Amino acid sequence: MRGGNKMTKKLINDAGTVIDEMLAGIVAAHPRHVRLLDHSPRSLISAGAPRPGKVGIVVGGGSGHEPGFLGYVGRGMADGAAVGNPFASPGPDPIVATTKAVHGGAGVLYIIGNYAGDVMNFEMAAELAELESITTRTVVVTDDVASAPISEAGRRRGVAGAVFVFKAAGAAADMGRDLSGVAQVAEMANASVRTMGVALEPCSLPATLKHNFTLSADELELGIGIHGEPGVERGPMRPADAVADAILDRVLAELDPPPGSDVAVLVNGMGGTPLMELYIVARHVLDRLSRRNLAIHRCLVGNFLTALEMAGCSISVIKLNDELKVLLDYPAEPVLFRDF
Amino acid sequence: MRGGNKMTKKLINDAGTVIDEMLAGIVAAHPRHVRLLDHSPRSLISAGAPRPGKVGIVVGGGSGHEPGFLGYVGRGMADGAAVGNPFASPGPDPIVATTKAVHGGAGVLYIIGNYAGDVMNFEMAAELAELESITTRTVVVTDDVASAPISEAGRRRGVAGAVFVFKAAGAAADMGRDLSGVAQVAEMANASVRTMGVALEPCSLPATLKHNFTLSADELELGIGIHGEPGVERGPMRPADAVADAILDRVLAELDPPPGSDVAVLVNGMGGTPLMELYIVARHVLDRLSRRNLAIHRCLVGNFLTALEMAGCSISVIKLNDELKVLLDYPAEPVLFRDF
Amino acid sequence: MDGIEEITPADFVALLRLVCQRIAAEQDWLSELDRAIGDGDHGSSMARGWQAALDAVDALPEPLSFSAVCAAAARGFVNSAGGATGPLYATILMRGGAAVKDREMLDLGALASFFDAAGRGIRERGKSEPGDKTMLDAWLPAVAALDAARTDHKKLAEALNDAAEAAEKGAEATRHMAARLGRASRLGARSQGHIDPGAASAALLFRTFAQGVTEG
Amino acid sequence: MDGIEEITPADFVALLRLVCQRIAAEQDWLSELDRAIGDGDHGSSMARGWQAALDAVDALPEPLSFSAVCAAAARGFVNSAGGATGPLYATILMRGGAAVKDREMLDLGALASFFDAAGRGIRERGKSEPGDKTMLDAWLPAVAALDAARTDHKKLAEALNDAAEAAEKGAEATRHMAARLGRASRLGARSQGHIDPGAASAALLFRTFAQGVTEG
Ligand SMILES: Nc1ncnc2c1ncn2[C@@H]1O[C@H](COP(=O)(O)OP(=O)(O)O)[C@@H](O)[C@H]1O
Ligand SMILES: Nc1ncnc2c1ncn2[C@@H]1O[C@H](COP(=O)(O)OP(=O)(O)O)[C@@H](O)[C@H]1O
Ligand SMILES: [Mg+2]
Ligand SMILES: [Mg+2]
Ligand SMILES: [Mg+2]
Ligand SMILES: [Mg+2]
Repeated sequence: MRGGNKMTKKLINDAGTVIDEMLAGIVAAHPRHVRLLDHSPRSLISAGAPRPGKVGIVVGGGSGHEPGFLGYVGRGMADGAAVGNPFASPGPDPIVATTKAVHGGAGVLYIIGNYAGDVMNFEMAAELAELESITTRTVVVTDDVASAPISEAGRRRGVAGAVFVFKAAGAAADMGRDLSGVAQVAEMANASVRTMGVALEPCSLPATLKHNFTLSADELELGIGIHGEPGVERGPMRPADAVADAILDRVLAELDPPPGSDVAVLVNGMGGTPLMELYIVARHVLDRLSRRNLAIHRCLVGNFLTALEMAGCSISVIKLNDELKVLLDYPAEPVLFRDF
Repeated sequence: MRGGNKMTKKLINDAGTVIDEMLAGIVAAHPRHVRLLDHSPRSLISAGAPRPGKVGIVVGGGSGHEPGFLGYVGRGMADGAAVGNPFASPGPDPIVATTKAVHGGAGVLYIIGNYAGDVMNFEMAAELAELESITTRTVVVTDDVASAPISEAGRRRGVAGAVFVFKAAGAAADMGRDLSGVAQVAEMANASVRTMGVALEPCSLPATLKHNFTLSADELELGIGIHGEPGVERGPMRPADAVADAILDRVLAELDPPPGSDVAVLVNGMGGTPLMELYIVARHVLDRLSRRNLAIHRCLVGNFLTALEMAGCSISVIKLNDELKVLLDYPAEPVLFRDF
Repeated sequence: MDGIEEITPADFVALLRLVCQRIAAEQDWLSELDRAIGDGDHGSSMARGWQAALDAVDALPEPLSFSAVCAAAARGFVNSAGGATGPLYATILMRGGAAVKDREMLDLGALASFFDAAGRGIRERGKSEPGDKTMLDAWLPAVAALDAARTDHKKLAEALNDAAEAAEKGAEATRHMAARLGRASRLGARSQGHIDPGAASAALLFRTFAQGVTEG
Repeated sequence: MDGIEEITPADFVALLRLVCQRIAAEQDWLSELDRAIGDGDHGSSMARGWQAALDAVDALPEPLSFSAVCAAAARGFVNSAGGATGPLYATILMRGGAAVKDREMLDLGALASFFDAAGRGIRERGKSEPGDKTMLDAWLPAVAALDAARTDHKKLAEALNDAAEAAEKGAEATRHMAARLGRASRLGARSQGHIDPGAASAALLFRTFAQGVTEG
């Protein structure tokens, strides 16, 4: 059990400089793939951007979700990321600067999670970009089934399913679709994906070094948000298969993919959970989907959208049509996944 | 602070089945890239193995280091992995079965960490393989400067530097070198790399759910092993740059790369530390190496060889000659890094 | 400023500085509130935002005007606070500033229109309604109290005291809200029993204005 | 088996079963010892190894021979225990079994050669020396005690009791070792003050043999 009043430990120098130091580390480690804007140090730009005639894709949001958001900058995915403080939306200035830096004349698509801060800051940025004659569109990811009933799906949070939205939209943009075409692809991906998460242990912000919630030694939280927002049920610890079932029950009830159809799956670590556990979960998820006679087109397992050092995972399932299959298979080179 | 007598929580079903379930998850998620042997369920084999005429590479060791060992199976790296229980060497049977499955007629190279259990089990397996007329060579990775003085470098533990050894040897084998040539490359990589780690928080085995050591709220352990073996100094928490300096001081004192030469760097997470912190550490490491007038040929940052959910990191630096540069740049497709 | 009935731009900056100090002092409590029903950053976001707002204001050339102060503070705030608070307070400051942009001094009537315009800005930017368990639930009662005090010809200090009391009551009332709309509803019944952090910090703002004007 | 002077293969299996039970019972303690200077798995490795050894032995067809029992146990152990203990106990069982392979019964002399050959096996497989803070530091004193008991014409039960005492003393002595060689030296001075887990479990093995033969 973590939690209570104890201070956490982090490999940082100063809570006030974590983001700038992280960004400096990223460009130092991957200088051929990304750069920061001189005049806007919270704007991470793909080495290939802007590409004339290509729709620019800007992602962004708070930090602390790494490789989330900024890690998806790279050919075939996002052209730039506006980087906020830990768990806090970037302000309009870095968003506008990123927008201008990736604008190749074909407009810019914002893909963000459905959080009041992100929505309002990107809205302010879009108004400012419009003043500079850059057309933008915004797609708000709302894949978290735990955060609102289906009747209010528009209020749902955006969580790890965003990875599929980035991938599909990034491929469509790279293939040369226009702004409304790319936005349509992103909307389609968002409408096809459902996610729910679980936390076993909390996380802590660099500024507070305090756990942002407390779970007792035999508790877990189903439906947790990627900032530690409370979920739908705080209940007793249970086996991995039962956890996966609790999540899949809700995800599949809504998605209800017909037998014989294709899906892709993401078993996403929240930051502090070992890969061993994620694959144990993946085994049961894939087994259950296969028994439902679904074809697993692709399965991602690992840390894709995290909540600092939170222990837990989320499971995303996306229903695929032929177009989405092609888009998910399209090559991409996101900067924080360029290992070998 | 973690530790003391509290039980940890894990997304598992049963401590006795974690490895088999993890392996089932891996092959279910990546069926086109790896398979398990029917008659030896702890042998993970690359889809492309055996390749006639190519030296087979078998890695292995205890589990709990994922993506360590088994994750490096794939074209251009290892042909197979023998998978042990958490933090425990596999026995000779799965090693022999893996050896036979990847043997393409050109012999098999074992690359393992320097742990009594691994060394003895692979030695027993080599004796058994010899009986079946398969020639093997073994390269034992000994990169951990914290685990013995330089005068007894042969007794040092193998830690994250193994990733460079796998990469170099895997490329050499894929290029068609013979067994002694591939072994020589692996020895060269091992001789060129130095690593040291640090722990902020302990980890716990599935079988015990107890932390394997305790650090108080303001302590860290320098020189920690990837199983939580005690390090060289238990001292007060300090800023990330100071931690990196403490490690680099020892690593660079030994490696002493001449100004103007090329190095590659691995800032490796121990499992529970967010990417944000690893890049903060990477920033200082790269900065210090650059100020020493070294060229950073490549920098890897992330979880490459973990210790379950341990919080902390290790820093590896490898001195590169022209041959190693080519080998590290050679394409590779390790199964647990095939995200996009 | 004791007993003063008109606020100069310099007074206004002094009041904002008091808000900044008060928020910094209550930062941990505000984050604590946000931990219960949000992501635990409201205190640090507000503290960072106000600090940046004041830094931007301090960099302005003399002479100060309300609109210059508000524009600088808004821009400083929104690019530092992050989160929902950033654009909301930027909107508060910009809309409030616009409502009083021709004034050289703010009397009670002008201050009331400042806060009224700000409140309408919150609603528009946030697409939120009273009862959604947000800062609006502290803000709108305070605006109403200022209006009532003006009708009653109360003194500025007294009026701001009424506003602070109304905001505090409004914030306290969010404790029992389980709004159908807004962030709180995501938590269902579990959001009940917790004060909304944005409402709590809005009440702090009105209380600080009241104390600042009263005590000078 | 009280007072018996000769051990049949069935007795031997019964003794191994007692060892298995004893190790299982002390599993947590052994892992605790390993947590202090190693990786904390010695108890679970040993428990798993002995269970697999007994499972393999139980699957053997009758009639049992020492060499069949030892070979099956060795193979079961090494493929389940993992870690250093696997090949070491596999070597112990194989070398010990080879030393008594023509016997139908083990008297004190035969048992002494079993343990002596096993000890030499440990040294070869582990490339270790006495004083390295390993199981050897319990094993070799026990072998020496068996040898001395044989010279003194002691009874089997008494001889095994001597061996167990010697092993326990040997294990206890590892507490003060800070060996130049071996795993312990990696920790430097910090390894001192802790008993070696492999020495502790070896002492349990000898103690269980002694009790098994004494109490039946
Ligand atoms: N749409 C909205 N309209 C009005 N106020 C809002 C809205 N969304 C959030 N708030 C206010 O912002 C507060 C949260 O601020 P903060 O924690 O700084 O931002 P975030 O929620 O992005 O972490 C809430 O308590 C609420 O009062
Ligand atoms: N080279 C060696 N020679 C003899 N005994 C050894 C050797 N290496 C380890 N041991 C013994 O094995 C014990 C550790 O066993 P165990 O914890 O099961 O394996 P591991 O060290 O692989 O985790 C040590 O306490 C020691 O007694
Ligand atoms: Mg926030
Ligand atoms: Mg071990
Ligand atoms: Mg918040
Ligand atoms: Mg051990």
